[in-house]
Amino acid sequence: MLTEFGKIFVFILLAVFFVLIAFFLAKLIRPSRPTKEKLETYECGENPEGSPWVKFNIRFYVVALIFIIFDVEVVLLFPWALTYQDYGIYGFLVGIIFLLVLGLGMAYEWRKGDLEWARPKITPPTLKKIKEELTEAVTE
Amino acid sequence: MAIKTEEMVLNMGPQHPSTHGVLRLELKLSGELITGVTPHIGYLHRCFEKHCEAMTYPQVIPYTDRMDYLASMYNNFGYVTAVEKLMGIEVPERVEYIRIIMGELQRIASHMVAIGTNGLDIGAFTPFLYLFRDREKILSLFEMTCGARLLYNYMWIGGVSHDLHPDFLRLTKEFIDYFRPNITELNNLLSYNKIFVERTANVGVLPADVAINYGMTGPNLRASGINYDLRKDEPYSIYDRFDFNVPVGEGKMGTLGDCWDRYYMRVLEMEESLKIVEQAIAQIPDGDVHSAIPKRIKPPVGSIYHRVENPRGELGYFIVSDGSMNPFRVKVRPPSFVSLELMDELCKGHLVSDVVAILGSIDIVLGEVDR
Amino acid sequence: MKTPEEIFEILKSKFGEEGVTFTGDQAGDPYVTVLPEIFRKVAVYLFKNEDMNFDSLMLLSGVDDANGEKTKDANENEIITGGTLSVYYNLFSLTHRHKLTVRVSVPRETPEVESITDIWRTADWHEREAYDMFGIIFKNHPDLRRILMPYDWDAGYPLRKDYQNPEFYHGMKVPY
Amino acid sequence: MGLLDKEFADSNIVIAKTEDLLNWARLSSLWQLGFGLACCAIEMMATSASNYDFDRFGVIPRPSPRQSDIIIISGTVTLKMALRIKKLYEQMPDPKYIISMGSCANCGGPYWEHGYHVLKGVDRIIPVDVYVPGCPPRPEALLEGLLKLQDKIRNESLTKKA
Repeated sequence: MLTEFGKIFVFILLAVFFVLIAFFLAKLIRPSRPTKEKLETYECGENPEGSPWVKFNIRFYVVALIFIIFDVEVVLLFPWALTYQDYGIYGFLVGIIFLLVLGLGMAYEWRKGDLEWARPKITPPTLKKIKEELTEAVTE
Repeated sequence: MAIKTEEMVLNMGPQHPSTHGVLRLELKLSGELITGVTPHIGYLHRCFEKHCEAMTYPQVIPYTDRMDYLASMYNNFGYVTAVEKLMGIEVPERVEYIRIIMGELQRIASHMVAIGTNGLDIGAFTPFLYLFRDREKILSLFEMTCGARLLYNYMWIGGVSHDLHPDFLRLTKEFIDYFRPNITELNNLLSYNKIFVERTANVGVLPADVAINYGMTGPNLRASGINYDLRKDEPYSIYDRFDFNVPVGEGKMGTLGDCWDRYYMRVLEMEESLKIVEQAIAQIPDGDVHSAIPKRIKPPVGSIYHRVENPRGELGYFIVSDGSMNPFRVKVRPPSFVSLELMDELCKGHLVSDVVAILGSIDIVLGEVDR
Repeated sequence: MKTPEEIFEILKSKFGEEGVTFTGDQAGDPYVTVLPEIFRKVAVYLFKNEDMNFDSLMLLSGVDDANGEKTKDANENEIITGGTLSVYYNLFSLTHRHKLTVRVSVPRETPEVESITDIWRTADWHEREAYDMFGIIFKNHPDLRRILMPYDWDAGYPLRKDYQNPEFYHGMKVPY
Repeated sequence: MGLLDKEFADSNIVIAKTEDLLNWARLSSLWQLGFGLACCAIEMMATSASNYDFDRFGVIPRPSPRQSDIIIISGTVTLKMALRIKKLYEQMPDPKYIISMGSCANCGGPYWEHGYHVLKGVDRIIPVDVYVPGCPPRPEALLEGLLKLQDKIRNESLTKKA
């Protein structure tokens, strides 16, 4: 007979199977006429210059890192949340200690300012001075 | 120590939902903040000035419609009064009143599109639909008099093409009573809406002296606190007979001269235009509209610069005539062309989404920018 | 509030008789013709002087005077040689509410005018457009490129009176 | 299209039915590339606004060519813009359709004689399906143009043309 894990495996197989059917049917029906220009990157109608792989600001990496930390934390809390009643007060305390340690990490990041996002620094435009040297060149 | 990052160049190109036509903005970004904007224009350059040199004076009028296609009545108005001033033609009273009524109705219709698309770019879809529904009423008024919805070729040199429809005045009165409460409805819907104010207040602040030096005019200049309106300070035609006040920015929702002020100027100007049309309807005399149209239009040799208060700002026509049937040279001063130069200064340090709000607030029309 | 005649008198007294001439007999508004050599000084003076205070440049327009002699070239279309290209500046003062039109004429073969972009910021694009349409070169302009025509348009300057349409542009037929 | 595209010599009951289904699905959800050039774009906006609703025919403006089926060339095509329009047309996925709105897009319109920078008609660079005359055409004219295009799509066929 199928074990519990067998049932999950059949479930996964069915899911993958449905997705493949949808893709194959679409491939069957839709016209496909790939041309060079069609496969170029779309840039509002302009010719794309330079590669999009540009080293952009570091703060995006920091945010991604913080997200992963707390995402993993949530994943670890799920099994704990289901079973902590069976182990009485000690099971509960284990989770609380885990949360406290991660709360400490959160406080450290907050204090260090990693959670701050770049606010627009709006300086209203000012009038630039007339280039004096241009007029002097003419007068003498 | 800041790690050296390359500036990403983002192309807000000719095909973009919120560039109000075919305008390409090259944004230099560091992270999300903008360090520089270079507008590239010319995607709608339709050689207006070359056409003026090849056509006679009256033939140029349909081409002036197609320059600022949201305020074509006022383009005709500017060109026609410039040629009349050059030739010294006196226009009958009734024509003056008709031109004022048509011009002010066109200002309301143009501000409706400006406010509608400005709200649309920031995400408010309903005001766009309400305003376009009301705009259809004005367009049907125009269609009743001169047969066209958007580009009219209505104002001729020395008169207008058709006299008013018998019940035009009654329908315009009905429109005024219908539209006045709608403006307060628009205010409650959009002007004081928390999200709209948050997106536009303190964004794209334009100080007064920079505005003057950059040649900004119209609602964009008055939003920076300068009380300068051609209809009041240099009254052309018969604007001095009507009493209306000129709204000037006070920085109610943020600093003076920000996007919200420029937007709010247009809302107040719609109310003022309603007042002007109301008074013009009451005082309009009778008369023949074709009496002063000369048979052959050959202005004397000379040059003239005449400017009128277009809904977008000061629209000027510089006409050089060499005494022949065709203008020797017509140069147009489009208000949108001038206000677009400020994009680089206004957008520095803002976020990319603020560029959309700023572009919507200075209200440009690409047909006029590229001519 | 000064009339153009009064302003001309002041300019004549300051910059000398031969540098500044006045034309007021035609229809429309009168204008002051300034020699290209001293135009930059006149512009700075008009901008900075207290009782002149022209703080806003309304319009800068290039005009092809087409006053050279017309010759027929190989395939019988007209070529104008000699003559001048002129640039008209319409200045306005918001404080004193007075206007002035200044004209600068430069020879057609070497059309060079001083740029005034750093005095009136709005002149930047107007000058680029005058360059794009007439080929008038503005010295010390921050970035003088074509503004309305495509950047790689090499068939000359469209608004000149003797402009000929190119046959093709990127494989697209230009004339009808 | 993939395996079935234009592979069959003649038509039969099975293919006829799938054709109707496909054509009906395509014509009733023509997604428009949100893109206007000049004065006709204002009339196109008026058509998609409340009085002459475009949405009831399934025409929704989409920002990028990757998700749109139809491009309405509304306005004057200048030479500088023509190269971009060609690229946009190429970057739209097949089956794609084109409505050329207004006399400027049809044949250069009022700028045909002295427009040194105007392309005399958009059909010189991309194949146009429906021409809508007028300068600018009324919203009803644009709607009629759309209905003409829908009729054209209704009669499309999977089989290889003889």
